[in-house]
Amino acid sequence: MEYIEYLLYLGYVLLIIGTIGAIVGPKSNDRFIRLLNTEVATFGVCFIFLAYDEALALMTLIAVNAILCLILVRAIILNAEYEEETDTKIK
Amino acid sequence: MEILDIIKLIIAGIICWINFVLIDTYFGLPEKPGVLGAKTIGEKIKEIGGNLNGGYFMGNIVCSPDASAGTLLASIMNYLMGVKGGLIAALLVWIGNRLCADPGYAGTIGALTITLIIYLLHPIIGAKYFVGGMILAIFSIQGFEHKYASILLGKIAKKMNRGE
Amino acid sequence: MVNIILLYLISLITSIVVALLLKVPILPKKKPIRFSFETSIVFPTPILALGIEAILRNLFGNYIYLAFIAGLFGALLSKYADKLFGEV
Amino acid sequence: MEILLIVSGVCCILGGLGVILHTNPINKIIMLGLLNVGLIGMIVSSYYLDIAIISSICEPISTIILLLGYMKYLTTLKKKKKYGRDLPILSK
Amino acid sequence: MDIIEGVIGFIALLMVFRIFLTRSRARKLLYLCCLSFCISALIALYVKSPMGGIVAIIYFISSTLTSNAIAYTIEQVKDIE
Repeated sequence: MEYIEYLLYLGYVLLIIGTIGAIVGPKSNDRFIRLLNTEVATFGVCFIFLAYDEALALMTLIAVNAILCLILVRAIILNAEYEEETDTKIK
Repeated sequence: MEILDIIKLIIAGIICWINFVLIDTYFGLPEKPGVLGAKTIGEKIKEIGGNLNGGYFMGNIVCSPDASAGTLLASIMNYLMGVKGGLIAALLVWIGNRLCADPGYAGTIGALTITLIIYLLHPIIGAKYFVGGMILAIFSIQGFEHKYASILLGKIAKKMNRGE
Repeated sequence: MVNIILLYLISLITSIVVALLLKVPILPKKKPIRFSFETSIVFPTPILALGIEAILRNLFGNYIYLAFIAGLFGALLSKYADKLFGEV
Repeated sequence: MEILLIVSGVCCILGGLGVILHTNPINKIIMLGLLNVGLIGMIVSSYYLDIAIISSICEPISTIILLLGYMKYLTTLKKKKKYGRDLPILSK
Repeated sequence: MDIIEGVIGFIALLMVFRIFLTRSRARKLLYLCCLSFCISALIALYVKSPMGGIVAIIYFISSTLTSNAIAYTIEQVKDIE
């Protein structure tokens, strides 16, 4: 029985590590590094789905995670290109 | 009983090591990096004092599945399904090689030779020991110490006139 | 035991015959054979045929006509491998 | 205790810590691959083999997407730093 | 506790620690490839059915694709930096 608890605690630990790392992690003001830190939280959620034996939810989360990364990375790249205008306005 | 297992494991490890190093060196892995990624690893191994051809050999192992992958997967399928598993593993390794932009000779021949060896040594050393032996072999090359492993591979490549 | 070896031989021979019909070269033309991506009768065709035959035999049992089908698929796969996996 | 369970558990924890602690994005992506290894080990240890196949196919896809994104991100940053504030007139 | 799974598990743990501790990226890739060998063997020894063998092969090829992509990116990024 303790096997399921280990999975659950592992999922919680990864979630906590991922969120704390995404917010106050080293060099996390850089957008791409913050995206990579949020990936850890996604894997934490995967472990919790595995602990509750949610087979279908785990499969869709893993599949959607790839597409989510695509969209977020595209958004970060486009933002990095057009970021220059916002700096001049603020100054 | 434990001692017998360990002896069988070490013998299987040596057989696997000889099998996949010879086949890889014969099929020209240390000569030139098959993929761009192998060049990085080769130069990095040269930086820490190893041999460049040995570095290309290790880079090719990382980047495209070759005789080491063929040996491991064929011994896995032999352990699970017997001789016909080895043939299925050879087919799947050829497909994997083609996905990784590799002509596929080394992986497939490695799979077939280890299937033959396991079929010959069937009563003495079981297929399970070959799986562990292959892990020991790849650990001795990639996991244990990179500098001396690449120097050794460079010597073997020079002896089989593959490495300059 | 003899039956299994017979099946393997049948699939091997059919794949070689079909590959000859499809004009697959016996040895790849580009000279350092170990770096060439061309498929030839010697290298991938028998291995593909035996692999596919082993899969079919494992799934559906030991039938003679499965060996013929496996040989055919092996030759076809080796002939059109470049289109399937992209010419390098 | 199953060996696969211990190995993939340690692999997950160290992978998760590694993603946070390493600063270079490529090191982070390698640690992400390590984390994925732990996830696949856990999925196989609870006998969901089809999910393990789908997860192991999706792993290289997401890694390649992140790597391509990082390369493009780096080139745009380097191009912006080279030109600094006053972009060449053509592109303004 | 089977001796073979013990040896493979020990090597896998050693690889995980070495990946976490080494500094250079190329050597991390070498350890990642060795770890992928170990995990593929562990999967095959854990699931004793032929489907486990297929999962081990697919996992191993996808892991090789990942480390191939990372090595290619390290080469590209080295020119930019």
